[in-house]
Amino acid sequence: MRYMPHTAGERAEMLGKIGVGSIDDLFADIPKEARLDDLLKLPLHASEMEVEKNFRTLASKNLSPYSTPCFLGAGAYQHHIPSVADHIIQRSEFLTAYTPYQPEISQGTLQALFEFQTQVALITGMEVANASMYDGATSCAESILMACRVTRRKKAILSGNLHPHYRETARTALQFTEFSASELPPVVEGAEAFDEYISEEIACVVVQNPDFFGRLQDLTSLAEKCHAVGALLVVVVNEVVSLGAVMSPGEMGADIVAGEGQSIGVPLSFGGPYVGLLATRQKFVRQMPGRLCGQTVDQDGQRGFVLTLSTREQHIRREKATSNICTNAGLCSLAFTIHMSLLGEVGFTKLAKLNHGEAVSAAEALEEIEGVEVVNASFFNEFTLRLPKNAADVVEKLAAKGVLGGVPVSRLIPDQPELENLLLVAVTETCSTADLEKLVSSLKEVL
Amino acid sequence: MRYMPHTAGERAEMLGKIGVGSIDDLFADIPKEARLDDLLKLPLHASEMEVEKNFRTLASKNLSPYSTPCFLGAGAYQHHIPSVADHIIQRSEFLTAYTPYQPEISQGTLQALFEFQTQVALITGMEVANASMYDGATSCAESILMACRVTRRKKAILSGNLHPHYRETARTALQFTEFSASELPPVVEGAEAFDEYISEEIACVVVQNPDFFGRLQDLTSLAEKCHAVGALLVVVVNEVVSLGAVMSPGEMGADIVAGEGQSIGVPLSFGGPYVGLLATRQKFVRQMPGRLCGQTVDQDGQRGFVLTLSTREQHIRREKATSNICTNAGLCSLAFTIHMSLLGEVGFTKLAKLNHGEAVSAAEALEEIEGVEVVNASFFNEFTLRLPKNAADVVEKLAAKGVLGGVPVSRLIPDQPELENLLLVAVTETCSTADLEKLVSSLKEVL
Amino acid sequence: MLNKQGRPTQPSSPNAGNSDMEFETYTGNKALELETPLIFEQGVAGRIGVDMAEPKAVKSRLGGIERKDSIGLPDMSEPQVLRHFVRLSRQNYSIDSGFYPLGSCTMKHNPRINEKVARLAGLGDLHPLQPVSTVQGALELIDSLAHWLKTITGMPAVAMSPAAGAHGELCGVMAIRAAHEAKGQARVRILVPESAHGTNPATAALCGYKVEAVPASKNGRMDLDAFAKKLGPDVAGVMLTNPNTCGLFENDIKKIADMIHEIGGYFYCDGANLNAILGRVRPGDLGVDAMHINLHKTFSTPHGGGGPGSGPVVLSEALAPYAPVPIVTHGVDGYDLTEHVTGDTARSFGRMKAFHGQMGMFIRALAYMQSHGADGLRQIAEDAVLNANYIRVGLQDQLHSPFKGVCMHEALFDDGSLKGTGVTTLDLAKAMIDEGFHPMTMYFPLVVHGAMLIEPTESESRQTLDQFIGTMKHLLAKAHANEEDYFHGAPYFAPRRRLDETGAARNPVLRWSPPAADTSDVDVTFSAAS
Amino acid sequence: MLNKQGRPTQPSSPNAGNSDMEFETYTGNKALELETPLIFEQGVAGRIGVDMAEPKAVKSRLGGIERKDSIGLPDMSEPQVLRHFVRLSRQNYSIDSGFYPLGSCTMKHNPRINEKVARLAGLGDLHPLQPVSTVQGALELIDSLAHWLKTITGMPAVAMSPAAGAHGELCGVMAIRAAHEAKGQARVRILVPESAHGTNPATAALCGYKVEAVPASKNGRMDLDAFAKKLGPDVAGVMLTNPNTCGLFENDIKKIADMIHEIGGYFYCDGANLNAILGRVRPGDLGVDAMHINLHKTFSTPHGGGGPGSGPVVLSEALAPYAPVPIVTHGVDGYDLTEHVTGDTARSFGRMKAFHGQMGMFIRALAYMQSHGADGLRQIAEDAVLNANYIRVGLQDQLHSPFKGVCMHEALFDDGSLKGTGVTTLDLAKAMIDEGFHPMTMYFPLVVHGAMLIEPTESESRQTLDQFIGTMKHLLAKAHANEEDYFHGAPYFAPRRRLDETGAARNPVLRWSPPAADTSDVDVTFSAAS
Ligand SMILES: Cc1ncc(COP(=O)(O)O)c(C=O)c1O
Ligand SMILES: Cc1ncc(COP(=O)(O)O)c(C=O)c1O
Repeated sequence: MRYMPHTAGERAEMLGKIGVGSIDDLFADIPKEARLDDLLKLPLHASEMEVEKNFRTLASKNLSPYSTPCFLGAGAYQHHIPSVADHIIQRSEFLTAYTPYQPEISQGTLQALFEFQTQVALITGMEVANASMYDGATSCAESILMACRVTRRKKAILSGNLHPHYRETARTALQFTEFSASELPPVVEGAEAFDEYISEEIACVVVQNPDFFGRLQDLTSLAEKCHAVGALLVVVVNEVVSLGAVMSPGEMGADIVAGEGQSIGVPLSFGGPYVGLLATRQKFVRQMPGRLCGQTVDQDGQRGFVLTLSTREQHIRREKATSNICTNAGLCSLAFTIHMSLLGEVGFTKLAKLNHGEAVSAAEALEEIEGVEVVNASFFNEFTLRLPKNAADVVEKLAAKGVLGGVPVSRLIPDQPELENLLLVAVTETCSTADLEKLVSSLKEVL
Repeated sequence: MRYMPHTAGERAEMLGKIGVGSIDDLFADIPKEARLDDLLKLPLHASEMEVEKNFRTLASKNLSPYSTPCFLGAGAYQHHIPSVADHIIQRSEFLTAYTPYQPEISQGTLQALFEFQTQVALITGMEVANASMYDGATSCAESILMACRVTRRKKAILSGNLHPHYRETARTALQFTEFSASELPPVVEGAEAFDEYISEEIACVVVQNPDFFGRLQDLTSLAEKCHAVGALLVVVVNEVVSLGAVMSPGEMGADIVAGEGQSIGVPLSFGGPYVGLLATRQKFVRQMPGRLCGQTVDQDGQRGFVLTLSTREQHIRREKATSNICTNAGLCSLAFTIHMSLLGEVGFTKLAKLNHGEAVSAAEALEEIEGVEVVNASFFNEFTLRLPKNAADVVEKLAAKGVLGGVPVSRLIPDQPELENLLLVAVTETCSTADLEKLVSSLKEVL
Repeated sequence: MLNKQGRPTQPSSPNAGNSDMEFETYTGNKALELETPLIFEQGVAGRIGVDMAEPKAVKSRLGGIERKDSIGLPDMSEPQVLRHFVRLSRQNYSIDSGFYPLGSCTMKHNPRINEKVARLAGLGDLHPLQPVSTVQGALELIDSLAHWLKTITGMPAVAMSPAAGAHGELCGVMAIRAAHEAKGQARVRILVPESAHGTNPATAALCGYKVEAVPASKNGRMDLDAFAKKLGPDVAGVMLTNPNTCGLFENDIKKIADMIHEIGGYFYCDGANLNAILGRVRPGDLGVDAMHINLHKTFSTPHGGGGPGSGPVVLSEALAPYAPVPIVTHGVDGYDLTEHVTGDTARSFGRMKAFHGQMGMFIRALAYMQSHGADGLRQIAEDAVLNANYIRVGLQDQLHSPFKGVCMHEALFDDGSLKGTGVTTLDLAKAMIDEGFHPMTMYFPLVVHGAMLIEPTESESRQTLDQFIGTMKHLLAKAHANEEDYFHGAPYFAPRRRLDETGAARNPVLRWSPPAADTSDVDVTFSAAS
Repeated sequence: MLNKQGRPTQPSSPNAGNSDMEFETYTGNKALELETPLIFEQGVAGRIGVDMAEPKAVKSRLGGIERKDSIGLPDMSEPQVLRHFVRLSRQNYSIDSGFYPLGSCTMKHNPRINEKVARLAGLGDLHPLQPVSTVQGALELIDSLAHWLKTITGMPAVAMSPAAGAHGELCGVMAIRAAHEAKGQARVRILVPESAHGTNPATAALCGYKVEAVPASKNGRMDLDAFAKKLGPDVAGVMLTNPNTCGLFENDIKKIADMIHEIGGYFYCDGANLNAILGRVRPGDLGVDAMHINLHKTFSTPHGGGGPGSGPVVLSEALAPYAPVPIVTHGVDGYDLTEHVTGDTARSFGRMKAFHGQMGMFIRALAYMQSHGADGLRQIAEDAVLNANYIRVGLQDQLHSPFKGVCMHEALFDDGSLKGTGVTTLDLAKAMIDEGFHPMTMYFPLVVHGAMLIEPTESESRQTLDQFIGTMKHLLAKAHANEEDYFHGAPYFAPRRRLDETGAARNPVLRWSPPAADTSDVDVTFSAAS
């Protein structure tokens, strides 16, 4: 087997040095009755050539959004990833390094993390950010737990327009804790009625911007209402590119920002791995979950970086830790950092404008279609269409024509008749004019 | 433009430091009448996303041999390239380094070259090899010039079964020199009549093994005949994988081996870049063309490697150099070295057996077809079929069915009626049973 | 072998040692060891690293919250960014460049073919919410990975969505709690051995359980009597790592399973060390109810400097009904996805993250499994255990083992043999850095003093193990030759000497701030570089 | 800036300098600087790095020359091979890791998108002898690259097959000789300036011409009078580099073209320095008859540690008919290929290599051109020249320029300012290595003493140029402060100190041989490593 260096001869010699007669002697602690004598009922080892063929075959059974018009969003967005980002994350020293617990020989990973934390803090308008969480949904759940610890309160309010997967993930994470969340119903048009829920019991209000339906809102007054009762405002962002065009959560008064960073540098990859962003105020840092990279100096006085404040973490604090997270989204956060470094201020803001421009002109083209209506007044690069028909059926018909036309709301919020005709349509810089024309014409055909 | 760091402001400041008013002042030496004021009539700069799209479009206009049964050879062979080889040659430190003229910071490239030279010497059965030539054809031409220098003679004999491109390249390279070559006619069946040509005037005989038609021969007696008159035997190998199964040229008495290394680690890439191999006896080394890497020690006594014997080369010897070659096939030789390191003795010989096994069973299956005949008695992984019809027409018809069925001899040796029905068929480890069945059935249909 | 010439590996000079200044470089670089400032110190406003089309001029529909002030991101060109990260990468150690014997982390060879197939068009670029009719290959892939995992572990079910090992623990313990609650039982305690990884107690706490630590026995296993004493009707389950974090197989594991089942509890097995037993024993045959599998350890998806990982959880019949959504199913016309808690999944405890799991890691892990096959998987366990024991025996005269006898995939030593030398486990580790080795896991598990946990994995050649053993012997001899100063000063050759971690925690600087605001003592020597 | 703290960048130690042994490592490694033996010293018979199917058992048709004896290749596993080459790579400098101001070599940014598109299925995997009907996209690609090259140079034709610059020279000069012979003329001399690159005279010799060197004038151009004197009816042509190897534009180039044409000769222009004039002037407007273009310089296909390159040759109407085959043509149903010397190509001088040219480089170069566009190409020339002049002016007080005034893409200095310091151009270069810079081109061109030819290219930022200038000033000050010993000892921090090149040439060891046979003094310290 190409991956294992020992020859039969070497194995025999090594067993001799160890002083046992056979390899079985090293497995003697396994209860006899449980030992396996035969091989598992699985295929034998395969050559690289065969393995590659197997996966090409699997790939050929999927419709690649890269080679077909794609307007899917709802928490995962197709963006162009610069080749430099994918090249760098394949560098042996980044790809095959462990968590940087030995800072003397891990400055590459550590400095990149410090840059990542700074970029996340800057775009969210917050003071500090951690070194990543699994994804946006788990980051959102951890934010709620964090808010409860910070405020020493037990109740959270979840916006009805928070991404359904995020709501379910939060619900799941909270269910066995001393904390709970009340969830508002989805509101497709008009404002959500938070006021009646906001009280001294509340640890935090969790709201998404742009929300699940694509709508943008100014959260300033909501933040003030929260702060007035000593509660925190947790803002969720799952299309971070929007932050290049709209006011940052920090500017609007957010206390914690939970984000999904996939749009910057991370491939769609059927839903994972992605990169969870978590940013907050410096004063809450000791209640933060996840790893933190900090700046320091070495013995010679040279600047260097280390993982720090680990007394928050499970490997030191065990059951008293702020979270159980260990492995996080390291390499995805590196991809994010590289892509964001390439974009810079000029590129990031331009990319956001480009996305909004494409989305607006797409909305205008789609509104033209008989019986099709854009539900939300404001949006960034994704909006909700009300169709004259069941959106899920329409999407299937479009797929048959080789168009990935959008995400039916019912895929994420089932069994709600009033939402069945709603279609989420995302438009990024990857959508060409031809793609849009294909969507419009196909939609006309299937409606 | 993403590749150029200067901003307009920086450019202005730098011009100021230089002490000129405008960029044009730096181009003042260009004759006025020739200066371009307007931009060239070419498109403006394009984003990475656009560029990638352009090339995907071009690629979609080709039939990829990877995704279709392919039996093409004739000097370029489809083999599986281990992913490690392609990964390593993309490492910044190998991909973007220059020729290792500064050995203190080029040991990576240099040690790999030393390993390459050793691998080439070993598989060809020769004492030394150089650091690569452009490709097999130019290596062959350089070998003839080298043989003439070594023997101080002016005439070479080229086998009629030497790859036509190699013959034409040699003819072209020699035409303006004091040297010349007499070319024998192709011999599809039976032996070539070298004897009458071998004399005291001859610098070398150039013969290919396996030859253009795929045939294998024992060259021992030919070597003896050459040596008897003080001439050298130059052996050309353009399917190096064969060396894992058959006697090496060195064993048979070759004085110079000119090879094409593409089969090991180098993609087909529509014909280039490939890697020319050139190996010979230690005593001829000072007449060798191309770079040589040698072992030495550094100031602290540590083993290290350097480019050596450069007094043979153009940058020192100028018009008296053994060749004008400068840039060679560096990265391709690295890919070769990596792939060969992965194969090792066990893998290289097994790969050769695997290829021969596939080829033999393919030959047996094809011989079964009514009117189809395998011309040559012996072969490695490529043989010549005599078809009842014009081979070029048959190949076109097969292509229409999505099968790359072989190379018609007439593609390389045109205007020879007696060769028009001959088809070269190569079978490597990449050909599956299904591929072969498809070829057989398609061939039956078109014949 | 010892460097025979006795050559100094420090740069020698015409008049060596008579002045430090001799060797100062102006840039702070040292030939191929190249410094690079923070990107924020390199930007020049107006540079661009990504070209793109001009935005369409449209009437803004941003709802009146257009961003007004600037963000503060640095502008760089593509070559600058590329060079910056290439230089950073060169300051890292990695499994590709050397031996990485981190106990409990299973740092093994990461095949490149896995990276290649993960990037195939039609796999790496799929959107998670495409109609299932357009992702049949992706669902087949997940289903076949699930089949491999169930076959290897001998368990009937697997939850694919957890994002890492700790997330898998959460999944498993939630399933346990859900099962108890379904029976109307409110159990409050979970038993966890002292030797357990920190994620175990942290996970139990997140599920609202009280964690009770069970001490280790003299032979490095969980103390059975202590365990028995703690058992009771309010115990929800036990979280046991096997092979355990001392590198030993819990030989009473079946008894432990029976005991926990007897009181109506469940057996959670931490599968981080599955590598040691692949194809030799199936957790399903040992009474396990739930176990996470770190695909980034046992099945070699690259650790990436901290992640991402993937932590599928295999489940017993008893716990399977409580598995989280989504679940891949076999529909009438091909594969299907159940994404909501309804019908068949009514008892599911919920959802652990957005979408379907770490697909990118699934692809790599499946490619890794196919490459090994049933024969290769068993060979992995055998060679991993062989290598660990080779090191154990190779160092047994120099290093003190807290527990005698054969080990599994990792060899555990304590700092007993360093007593009186003034050299600590940490000092020894830092000296190993200069020798070109990544240190072993240190001070874990907590049950032994100054722990050194060495996991060579099956990827390493005998030559590497011999060089490692030789180096350790050399360093230990040095430690016993009163060269403690040398150890306290190590490492000498790394990009940085030892870093001030206390200072970092006391005055946390967690982000770059514009110089004005930046009060910390920063070395800006290189801010003009590259 | 100077390293303010005045910190030693050498490893300091508790008792620094009092003993070399202090710093010796057992392995010879230095943290991230990792040694690796030759593969031949690492193999263990029976290991395998590539799995493959079992060969079919067939009756051999090898014609009785089956290989009998073994080859002697070492057997290694995949992880060993990967680690070996990763370690080797880390001993290299590269443009990705730092500034590479090699005059005449144009070491510029190599975009990764070019690597990506070169590997697309349907491009990188095409066989050169597929029916043309199945490679229309490939032929279109070659045709469109040809269009860009002709437009940029203002020349009517281009031969695509040459494999590198020198090969392109051969192509151009052969076309010249073929043209003369077609006119029945047997001209015997070719004029080449003394400053020319070695490939120029070597090429002329390969075409059977006598090479006559033309001296340089005081202002670094070809001496016109000397040139005029050498002209005559037996002169086939002149090979002139423009901008020339002194980094200067041959301002009399049109006159030179006229003069050579007057006597019936042809003007070969060495296009290695095309980067400096992209979009500012077209060689076709200067009277050039043939010019090679190093795609691996001007159009950034990676140099790969020595190659591969690609050297298409643009040709004037006069020489176009003699271009080598193959030639891409526009057929009735799409693109076609003329692969033989017949019909329209009857006057072709032949074939230069197998197949159609360096397709892999064509793809990268075209992607590079499309990325820049007409605007970017012109910007390349402007920034390259701007950067070179910035360095010229930045160092003019410290380094002596043999020729005054503005330069093009590279700044040339001689060693005049080192006189009396005991420090040579080479010493200075080796000290630059420790500072993290690749040395400039040295001792070329031959027309100036101790030449230093500095080509920054357009890829480098002003910060990098400033750091380079600052470093050079620092080193020159050091040289003038009698620290010549420091320079003679440099480099100190590189993987190797200065190597014994004389010894290497005197007793050439060009390959590894089994230890028995190996007589050379080899350090086998590390043969147990990795
Ligand atoms: C024994 C053990 N359990 C659990 C974990 C946590 O796994 P992960 O880091 O994938 O969350 C680890 C990882 O270090 C471990 O070693
Ligand atoms: C001026 C000049 N001419 C010709 C060449 C030869 O080009 P190549 O190395 O591509 O053969 C070079 C390359 O160094 C050069 O600098």
